Amino acid sequence: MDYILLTIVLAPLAGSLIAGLFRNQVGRAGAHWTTIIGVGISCALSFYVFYQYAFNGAPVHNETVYTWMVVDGLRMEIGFLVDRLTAMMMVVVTFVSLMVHIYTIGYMAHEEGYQRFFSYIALFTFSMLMLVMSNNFLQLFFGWEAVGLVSYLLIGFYVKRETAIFANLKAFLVNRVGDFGFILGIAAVAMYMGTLDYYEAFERAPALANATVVVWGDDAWSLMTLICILLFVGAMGKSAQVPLHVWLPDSMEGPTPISALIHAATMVTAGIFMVARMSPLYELSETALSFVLIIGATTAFFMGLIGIIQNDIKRVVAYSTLSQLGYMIAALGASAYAAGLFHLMTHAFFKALLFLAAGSVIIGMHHDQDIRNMGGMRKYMPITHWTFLIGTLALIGFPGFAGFFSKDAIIEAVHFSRIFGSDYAYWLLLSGVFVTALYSFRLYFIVFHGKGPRHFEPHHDVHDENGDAEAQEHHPVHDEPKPHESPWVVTVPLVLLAIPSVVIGYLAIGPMLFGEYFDGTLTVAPIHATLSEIDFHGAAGFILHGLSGPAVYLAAAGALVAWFVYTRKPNIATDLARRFSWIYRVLDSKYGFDSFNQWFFAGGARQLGKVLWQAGDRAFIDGAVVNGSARSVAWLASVTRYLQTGYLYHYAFAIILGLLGLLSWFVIR
Amino acid sequence: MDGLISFWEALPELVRIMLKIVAIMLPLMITVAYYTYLERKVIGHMQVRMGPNRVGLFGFRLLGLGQPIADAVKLMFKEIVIPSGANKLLFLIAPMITIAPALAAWAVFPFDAELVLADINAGLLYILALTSLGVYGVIIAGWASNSKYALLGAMRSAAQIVAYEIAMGFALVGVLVAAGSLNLREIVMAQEGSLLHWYWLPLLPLFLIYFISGVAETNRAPFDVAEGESEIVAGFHVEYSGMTFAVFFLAEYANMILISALSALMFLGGWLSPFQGTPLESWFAWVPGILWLLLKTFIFMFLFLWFRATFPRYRYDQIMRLGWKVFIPITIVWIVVVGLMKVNQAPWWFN
Amino acid sequence: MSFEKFLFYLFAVLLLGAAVMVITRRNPVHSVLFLVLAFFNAAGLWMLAEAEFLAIALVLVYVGAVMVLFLFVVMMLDINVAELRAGFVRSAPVALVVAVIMAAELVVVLGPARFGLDSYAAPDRHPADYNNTAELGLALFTQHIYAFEIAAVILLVGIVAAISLTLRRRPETKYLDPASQVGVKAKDRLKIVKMDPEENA
Amino acid sequence: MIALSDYLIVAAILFSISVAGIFLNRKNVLLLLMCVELMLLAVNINFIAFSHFLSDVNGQIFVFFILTVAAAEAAIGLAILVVLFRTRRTINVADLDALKG
Repeated sequence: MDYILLTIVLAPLAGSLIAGLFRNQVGRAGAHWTTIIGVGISCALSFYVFYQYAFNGAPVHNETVYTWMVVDGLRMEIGFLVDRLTAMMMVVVTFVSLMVHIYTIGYMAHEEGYQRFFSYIALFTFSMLMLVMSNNFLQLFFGWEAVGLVSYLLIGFYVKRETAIFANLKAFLVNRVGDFGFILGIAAVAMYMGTLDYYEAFERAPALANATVVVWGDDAWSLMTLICILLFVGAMGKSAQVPLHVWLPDSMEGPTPISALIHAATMVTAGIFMVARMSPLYELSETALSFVLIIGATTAFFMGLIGIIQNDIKRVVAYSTLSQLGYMIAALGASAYAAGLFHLMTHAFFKALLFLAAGSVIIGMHHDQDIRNMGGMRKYMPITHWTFLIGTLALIGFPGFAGFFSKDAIIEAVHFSRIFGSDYAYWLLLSGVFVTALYSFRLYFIVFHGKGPRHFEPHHDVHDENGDAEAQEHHPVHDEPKPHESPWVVTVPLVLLAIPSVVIGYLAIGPMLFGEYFDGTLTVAPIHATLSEIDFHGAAGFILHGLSGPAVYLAAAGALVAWFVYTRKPNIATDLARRFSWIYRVLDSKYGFDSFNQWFFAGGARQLGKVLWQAGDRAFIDGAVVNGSARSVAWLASVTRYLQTGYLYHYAFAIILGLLGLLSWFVIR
Repeated sequence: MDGLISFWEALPELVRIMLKIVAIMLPLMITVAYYTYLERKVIGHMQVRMGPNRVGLFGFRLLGLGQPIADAVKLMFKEIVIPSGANKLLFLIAPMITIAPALAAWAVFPFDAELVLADINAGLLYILALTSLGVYGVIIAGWASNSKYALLGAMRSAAQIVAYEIAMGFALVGVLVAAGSLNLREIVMAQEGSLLHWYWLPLLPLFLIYFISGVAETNRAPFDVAEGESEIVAGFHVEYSGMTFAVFFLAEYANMILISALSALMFLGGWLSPFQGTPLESWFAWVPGILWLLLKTFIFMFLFLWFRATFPRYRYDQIMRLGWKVFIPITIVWIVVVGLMKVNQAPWWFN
Repeated sequence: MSFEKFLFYLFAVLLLGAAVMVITRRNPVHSVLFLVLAFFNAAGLWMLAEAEFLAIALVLVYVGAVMVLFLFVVMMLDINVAELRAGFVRSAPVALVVAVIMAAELVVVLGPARFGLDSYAAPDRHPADYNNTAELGLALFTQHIYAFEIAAVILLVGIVAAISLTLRRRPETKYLDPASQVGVKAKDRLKIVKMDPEENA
Repeated sequence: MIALSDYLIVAAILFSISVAGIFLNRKNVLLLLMCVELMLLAVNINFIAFSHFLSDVNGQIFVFFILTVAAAEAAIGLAILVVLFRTRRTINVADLDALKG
């Protein structure tokens, strides 16, 4: 087992290193073949591991591979903890990653930095596997930061595009905020539990359930709450929860495969995975759970709203991702960890599918991403159209599709939750279903229905608006006036992802949510056991049960409204936008998070920097320390130079008088 | 005889020491005086002329044996001219400083196995220290004369003396290594055995260097550039006259005798009979040791005169070169050789 | 007062008197000569303290070598004595005060109260066959051999430094090389060149 | 009998005289060097006296090394002095102030 796990982790790393360090030697084909083989091996072995755990009931594997150092009893190690949760994550990560690898061959066919890209995504796969397979906080943090690094590198993949640079900088900075909380949380764990190992920490946690700690002032905080919220701050950064979500929409500056892999399917779910993994800790703090629940629900609804008015195809999907992540977080807050993870899995498939399909559309549109220029694409790109539709249906929760099971389970679980904020969350989540359907079908109808795509000329303007003069270089000549279906390397992953998007929910809901799949992995306190209150009589019964709930009808309503507004009467949308312009403005400015950040944090930082620059650097360091020390040395020298007369006898006198003084002291004493 | 001894015993120690000193000094001064006479005679004969033969004693010509006394009387009655601007005290002290070490060195000199004024342990060291003082007289005389010739002569002389003193000292170090003692008496005893046990053979380079350095030390020809009359008239004592000059003169000859005697002591076995270890030894057993010593000393004294008569004067830079670049390196090398011989008990001197 | 004590006081008084003369003489040559005198008397004191070897070595090294060097330098350098004496009278009171205070304090510290005969009895005289040189040599070449070797190196460095400091190459000096003069051959002086007779134009 | 303190007092007075000498002859490097030699002599007298009264030959060893080093020091010092005079035509300490700040 050890070797299998090591191979799973190291195969992508090897591929990455070969493609990255020897990119000139291996060439483009070499790069994608090495990485795909690496990730393919990893994927195949992951499926094997998953099979062992899910069906053969293999025991939990928790072993240390390498001890880095032992500091005052604190062991810093590299080790693997593999159970069913990990196995599921491994399968999701490697499978989506493999799909994206294949897809990338087509998507990036004409791009520069082809090898670099493959090196990055293989490195990402390695990092993500390290994250999910870790058995201790240190390795978790390593993986956490490594995926962040790769994310940063890939958002800024188009290094010559200014917006990409800003976007990756933003992602990096916002993640720093989250990671600061995260490392504080880890530090708290290490400090109070004296270990970095998961299981040891979990064993010691209950004893500390009522422990308090004084952070500042005189207020005693519950230790577990503090730890959980600090760790969750990390999750908020990585999983883009309000108010640390602002980086995710901008991360769409990266190539589309990245949006699919990192910013939809895997990395952003690291927070969910982490919280689920830490469920034994979270169950000890109701406050933390409430915090998680409220943050998740807020994200789920309000980020969905923004999606309605976005015109960039990838941004719509990105806001959808934010919203769906909010659902998952809310599920965690309601102690329905299984539901959150279930949604994580289904979402990984259908959101990756949506992103890749959107990417396919973008390929068809010759890298124009503005949906106002699109329309009627179903005629030109049938496979893309159908897979996109499947993804959309899965997303809005069409009964029987993957998203239906997971989302309904979440809503039901939150509905049954009794912790603080659960009512607020329930209503927001329920409304979110309508919003989800609305923006999803808006996108679908605008892109695939209606009049044919507008002429290609305008997209230059759009790109120029984005500050992208470079994109033209890749498509200087439009010898094909009409979009066409993407190559097979693009469509095959779409089809392969579409299949689980449809069926995975039906197949997996039984064992994962209500079965024994997560037994022993997730810890749910009895009073928080919301999932168990849902009547479950098989997947089919769940569909029937869902039909009796409001969610399905809200989704249908959303889809209908979208159909009516965006295919029948397009002017309604503009009318509404004009009439409720303040709402539109609020949404268009994304609730002002960016401008607030810009004003408060960036401006504040600039002000602070200015103050520090003026007072600290120029006045204190330059003035007092640097020039001041020089001046004071000069002054001191101008005084002491009178001591250095250059006359030998003056020194001799000084020595003699000193001797006399010492002698006198010796005598008088 | 017994009365004499008891009288001697009855004298205070200080008086006894004084008498001993007189017993050494008186013959020495006479020797010095007649050494000057001998020099003139020997050189005269070497240059095929008569030398002094007019001044006799008590009305008899006697080969001019009265010459030294006449010279002394003449010098004693001459005026002592003190140059203007000269430092009078130093000017007068300088000759005394010059002659004092030459006489004081005899204090530790063993004339026989028993006949020694002060049998001190560090006798060799004492002699080294005293000979190193001779230079002061020269320097002070040159400086106190307030004369350029005198000062330049003094500087030449002093530099030369210092240079050769080192070579001399190293040569004596070789002797003391060989003998294993600083006591002069023990040094002689260490040479016992035969003529071939004397240190002239194992320390041959040191022996030659010691004697040549001695010639240079005493500013004698061919190293007499300090008073090279063709260059700087009479050197450091150009301003001296009368008795002060006489003292310098005496000092020079006393020093020559001292060097000769020391050479005899350290390299030719001192008072040891040259027939030791041969069948002839018993034949000459009646000869007192001091006679052998005087004989050996006389050989060296004669060499001084012989050198003067035969060698042309060295140039000053050649003198310095010889001292620093030839003698000192040779002595250092030979000290090492002597050390090795001593450690390995080289036959036949050291086993 | 025993003879020994008389000698001690004689040497001590002469030593101190000579030292005073050293520092007060107008002419540096006199200072050097008085310094020589001081060294002689110090050597006498050392003799009294049964340090015969060092007493003689002091005379040999200092009087015989170092002070000769001093005399050389003093005599050879064209020193303006008056200039160097400037401020002598003015600083005399200060010097006197400092010296007196220092001497008084040192005497208080080192005086008979602490180091008198009561505290340190005079050691027995060594027997006549005692060899100070041998004892010193024994200690020097066994216990202190490394220090001895280091001292040797220091002296070597001193020689090299002094020579290299004062060595001057004087190209204008017309130095003769007798060896090459003697070794010269006739053909070095005269060179016979064969050449064709000049042709008539 | 001569006491240890007698030696020490002689040395102390000698030392004080040389200190006064440094004050008096501050312009003359030669005299300064001589005063330093006098100081060393005072120190050596102390060593010899203690060596004698404590019957410990190590004091004399010290003197031996001090003599050695002082000889080297004097040689180099005088060499420097000669070079100095050659270049500056003076040994007045007051004129040797090239290092003055």
